[in-house]
Amino acid sequence: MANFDQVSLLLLVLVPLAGAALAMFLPKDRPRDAWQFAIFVAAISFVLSVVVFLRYDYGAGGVQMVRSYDWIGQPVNITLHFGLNGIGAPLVLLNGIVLLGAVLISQTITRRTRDFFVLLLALGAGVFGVFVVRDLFFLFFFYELAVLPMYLLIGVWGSSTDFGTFLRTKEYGAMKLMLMLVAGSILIWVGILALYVASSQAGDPTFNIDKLAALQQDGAVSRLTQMWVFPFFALGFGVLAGLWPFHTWSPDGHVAAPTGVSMLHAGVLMKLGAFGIIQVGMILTPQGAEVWMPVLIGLGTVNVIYGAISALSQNDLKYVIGYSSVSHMGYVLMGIATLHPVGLAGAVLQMFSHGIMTALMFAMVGAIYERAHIRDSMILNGLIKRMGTTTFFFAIAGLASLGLPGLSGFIAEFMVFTGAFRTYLPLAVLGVIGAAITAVYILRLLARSFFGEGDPQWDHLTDASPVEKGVGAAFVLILIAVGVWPAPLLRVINTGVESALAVF
Amino acid sequence: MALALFTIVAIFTLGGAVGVVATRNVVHAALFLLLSLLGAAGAYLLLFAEFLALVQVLIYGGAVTIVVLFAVMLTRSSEYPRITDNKQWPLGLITATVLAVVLGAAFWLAPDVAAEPQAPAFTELGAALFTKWALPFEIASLVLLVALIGAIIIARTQTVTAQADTPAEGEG
Amino acid sequence: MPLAFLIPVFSFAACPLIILFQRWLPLRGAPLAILAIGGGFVVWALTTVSFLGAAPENPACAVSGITGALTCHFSTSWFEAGLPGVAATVDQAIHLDWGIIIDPLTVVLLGLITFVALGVQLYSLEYMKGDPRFGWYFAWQALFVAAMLTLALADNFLLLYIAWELVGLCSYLLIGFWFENPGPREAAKKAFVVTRIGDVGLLVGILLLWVNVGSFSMTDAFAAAASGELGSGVTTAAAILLLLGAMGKSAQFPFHVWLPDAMEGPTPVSALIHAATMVIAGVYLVARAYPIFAASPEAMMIVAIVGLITALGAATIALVSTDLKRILAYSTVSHLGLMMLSLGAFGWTAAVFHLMAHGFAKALLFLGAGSVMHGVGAHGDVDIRRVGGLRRAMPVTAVVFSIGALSLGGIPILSGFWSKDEILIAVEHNLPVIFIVLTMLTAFLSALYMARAMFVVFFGAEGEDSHHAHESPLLMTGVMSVLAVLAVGFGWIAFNWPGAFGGIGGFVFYDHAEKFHFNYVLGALSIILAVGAFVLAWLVYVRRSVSHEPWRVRFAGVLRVVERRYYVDEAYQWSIDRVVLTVSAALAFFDRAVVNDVAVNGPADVVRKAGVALRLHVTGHVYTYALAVALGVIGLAIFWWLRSV
Amino acid sequence: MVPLLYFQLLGAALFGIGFYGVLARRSAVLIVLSIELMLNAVNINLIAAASYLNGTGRFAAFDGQIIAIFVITVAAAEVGLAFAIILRMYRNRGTVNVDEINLLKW
Repeated sequence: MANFDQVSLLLLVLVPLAGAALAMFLPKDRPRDAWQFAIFVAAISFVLSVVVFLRYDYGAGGVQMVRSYDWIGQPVNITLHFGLNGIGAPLVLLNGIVLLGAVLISQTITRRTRDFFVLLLALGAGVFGVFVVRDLFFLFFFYELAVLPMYLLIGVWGSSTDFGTFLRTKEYGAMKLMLMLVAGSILIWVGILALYVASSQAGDPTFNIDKLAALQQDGAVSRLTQMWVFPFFALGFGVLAGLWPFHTWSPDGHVAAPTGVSMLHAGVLMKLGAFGIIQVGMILTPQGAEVWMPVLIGLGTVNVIYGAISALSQNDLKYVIGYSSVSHMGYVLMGIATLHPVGLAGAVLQMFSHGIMTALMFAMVGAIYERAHIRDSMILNGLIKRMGTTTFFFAIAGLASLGLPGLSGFIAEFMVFTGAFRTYLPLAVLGVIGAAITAVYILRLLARSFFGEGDPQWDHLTDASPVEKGVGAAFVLILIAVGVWPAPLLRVINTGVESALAVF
Repeated sequence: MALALFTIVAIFTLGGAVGVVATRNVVHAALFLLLSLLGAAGAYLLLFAEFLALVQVLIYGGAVTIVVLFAVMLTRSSEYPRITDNKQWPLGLITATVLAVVLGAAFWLAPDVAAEPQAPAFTELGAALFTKWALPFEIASLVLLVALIGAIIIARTQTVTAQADTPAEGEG
Repeated sequence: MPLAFLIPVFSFAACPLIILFQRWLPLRGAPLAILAIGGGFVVWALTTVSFLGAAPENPACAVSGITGALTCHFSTSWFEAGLPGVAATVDQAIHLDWGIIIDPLTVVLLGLITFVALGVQLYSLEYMKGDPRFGWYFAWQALFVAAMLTLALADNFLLLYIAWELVGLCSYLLIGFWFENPGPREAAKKAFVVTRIGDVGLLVGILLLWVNVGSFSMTDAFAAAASGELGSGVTTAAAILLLLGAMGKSAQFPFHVWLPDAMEGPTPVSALIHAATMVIAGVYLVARAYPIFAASPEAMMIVAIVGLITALGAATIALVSTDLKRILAYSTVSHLGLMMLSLGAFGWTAAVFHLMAHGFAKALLFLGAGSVMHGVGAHGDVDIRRVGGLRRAMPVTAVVFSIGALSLGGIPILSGFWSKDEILIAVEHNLPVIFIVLTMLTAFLSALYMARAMFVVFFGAEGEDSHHAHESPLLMTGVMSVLAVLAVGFGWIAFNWPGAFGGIGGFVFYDHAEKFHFNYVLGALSIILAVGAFVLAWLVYVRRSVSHEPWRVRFAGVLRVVERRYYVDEAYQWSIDRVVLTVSAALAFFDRAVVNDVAVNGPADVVRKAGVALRLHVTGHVYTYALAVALGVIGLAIFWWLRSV
Repeated sequence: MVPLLYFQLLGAALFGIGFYGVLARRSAVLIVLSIELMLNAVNINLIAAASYLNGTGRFAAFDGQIIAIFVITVAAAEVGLAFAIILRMYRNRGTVNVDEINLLKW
């Protein structure tokens, strides 16, 4: 098994990428085949991600399964350096699950199915890459690989909705999402180059995270550089993580995106940003992080309250979930910004649990939209009569998001509050109030659209298809399992937190 | 004595040039061009470049002026007599004078050359043309050939392939 | 003893089984739920026996220095978070575990919950027959019972909070059981949101305790509070925050709005949840965390004040409301206020005793109301004016309902009288005189509205709906009569019977055993008030010799205010519609208009406009391009000239 | 004795006038003529420089003259092509006037 460890991370990235490439050669006119092939590839990458997660030895901790392939020689020395740490492992598992779920749910894509799955698998490969690579250059490479297909996925297969007072076409959604994420990535690139220059001044120019961390440890990177480099990373990755002033792309992107894509987008892509802040911002520029963390936790709390309150008055189902994702990412940012072991562990667990619950919510809303062709919660009414299972799964996801104990949402949020309580007490209280507001808008949504008395015009709706029911049931089981017994996940996260905070 | 000759030549050249640029009538412009070119030939003579003067007179004076007159005749359109300058002429005047001043300043500030104009032996010129400058000479002939064919194709009257040339209505 | 954790586990297992295998289980899973709670009751009985018997030798048990009661403690590790392999300290990591605590309070409470839950579920077999979602009803009942039992057994604050929220969820699901019509839907949402606001206080309190004590376990928190290591400021703050949570769940004054609306749910649900078990969670929390409250006198005073206001206010509203279930709901709120008041007055045993007595009696009254509804066939709410003189049509229900009413009214020899009397003693002993006067007034009012309800419904003139009333089936009346027996006999356990058992005070007490002593003055006074109230009600409502018209006219203004429930509901609705919704609408607009259109689209528009402006230089005329070339040449010439000079 | 500078200034002036012609004239024909003037200006400078600097070895007189010859060749080719284009332009657009030919307008 030892040599499997060597190559497992490479395989993890290669399988979806190769799948995407091979999918191009499928016949164009048979969507079923494309879908089945995509399921096959996604299933393999899911199995791989589970094996990688299990193979990660939480006892030893630190970076494991290290393997590096030289790419460019001496002056620049960029190496494709793979390595998995405690924080990356659960997120790899999350991506495996959500990718398989998204591919399964995309059964209803009929137009140009083959190209859809090529892009989706490429996106999945990019996300896998970011979580397992230990080289800043390739981190940026996979980051772009994960972000760019979103434009086409939303632009071509998305859906435009006219909200009367304003219009949100899919092109607008795709364009805005792309421009803001690329703008964010420019900031990251500036940061990476600053570190590269700092490392070259210190003797050996490198993009490798471990070497840079070592350099930082023995004082090679001056405190001043770290002070101005960290905001670049924080803002650059923060845009993707839905940080407050730069969050508007997320709800608009969700509204326009097709179901499978918004599952991946909210489920995994936003976690890329938060992971980046930890992996790059905190580990490579700790002194900068210490200075800027109060700002980040302030913005995180604004995220929570702002997202929750504006979700309260949204009518479109996807907008509500979009703003609720912004609010939940606020918890993640708060957790990270506390720099407290329990807070950070809570943030990582929240990333995992929020990924699952949002993916489930989008899957169910997708099922509803597929049948009712409308998402306006004022018009939808009494869905439980015709779509019992869908409502049941959506309700479970909703309850998880409002932090009901027994489901994973509560454990994560609770740990974030514990950490935040230790460091910034008033903001933690605001966070708890944010959780209460979440309960309000989730229950309003359930009461208005799902448990209503049933409008005759919705009698034609059929319940979720077996595939959707299967995915829904799997996600619900995961939510309950993590909620009741989080130990297996937390053991791994704790080691990741230990190595991340060892620097402070 | 040489200075007097130079001023005559200068007057002829610049006067012709101003004529080309200022006349209202195209044919007058062509004739003024001829005058200016002959002035230039005079200048070559002053510089003892007799062969060049001859070439100048022969080619420019003869061939180029004839072609110009042909062109004027072929594109004779109603508004010739009323040729005016386009609305951008004041700006053009300023730019041209600034350009001339800059060039003049460049020459002015360049280190002065005290030497006398000498004329190289004609035989050296012929030899150099076919040894040192052989390759450019061949290329020059090629340029002429290409220009010749090009001019013919472009200016051909639409007899044979009338349909192909005119842009189809669809493309607009 | 260590098997006590099985009590909630049976029901926790029953709930998913019923949900998944509804169609194939007999009676759609109802017997499974009843079996689970029955098993729970049996295990409770065994635990009580072993607790009373061989407890002291058991290694896990010890007499706690603070509460003075024998407490047994069993726990298994759940999960750790933060730095691995490190002891749980505030800066390193938290270790959470599932633990149960068994002491007299738990034993008594478990008894009440399991017994009443068993009775209600048997009753619901009959009451809910023919409901399309019969299986789901019993699934949620099982989940509720499991959560409530875990709440009673929890030994650390986190597990308590988890059970607390699950109980809130179940009340949401059961109140909104008939979610087709809007009434229950809105009531369920209101219940969940209001209790959730209370839970915010509870969570913040728990975290505050964790920050100062370093762990979530109750024993550490009590030790820190009692030893004064926690500091008075933090103790008071934690106590008030815990109280906030308790007020949300036990429907105390500002958060009581959801309980009357919760009557929209099926009546057995109201009987179980909104009378006997869930609403007492708040009182239980204050009782369980008593060392923290006892350590800060300000918190105790606040508890007393909140209790008194709730008791008095609810009693007045109950007097004027016309719907039978609303009257019982407000009476519950009022009695919860009394329990809080007694806790605030250091009457710990009295509060627990009243909690038990009230639990049985109120469950009985609600089941009675249910059987009236079942008999009269009014599935919605029962207007007492339209339903009169049912004693002939429904004799058993009439007798049983009256026993419940008499007991809660405080008629001597019934259990209500003894527990209320204990509260009066505690209030008179530890609180300023104004409290005892107002408590006496509340006692009088509660006797009055209980009598009113009883006489109007069963003994007054025939109402329109009472013609075709018929007696409820045996199962329902059977359960009610068992509860009636308890309502009568339960009070007598207060006495110091011969033998080891020294009355309720000897078993359930806080830091010193209180022998039962009867204060003759207060006792006599409360008897006069209770009997007087019943006679007055009999005169007004049955004999109609005394009319309350003149009073109604003179105090018309006051009456309208009380009838409108002191406009608390309207205040909430107004604040929701005006403040919360407008703020969120404004924020959503701000998000779309400012953050989105100005901050994000703004730069995009600037770039587009710049593009349009730059486009104009392409005029199509050759000479403009020539000019551009010339300017370029001149510029370069000057630039090189400057560089060379 | 005419110093080299005079010839250079003559060339510069002629170049300026030719350039003005290109910028200011409306008819394409006249623009081509002005270009001829500019080319002649270049020739004058070339030959003047060549003959004055003959002895210094850097720039033999005949070199200058040969380049002048090449300039004249190119000028001749250029005139031919220019007028072919103008002819085509006249046929298509019916005018030789540069103002009216602005299909590439924004």
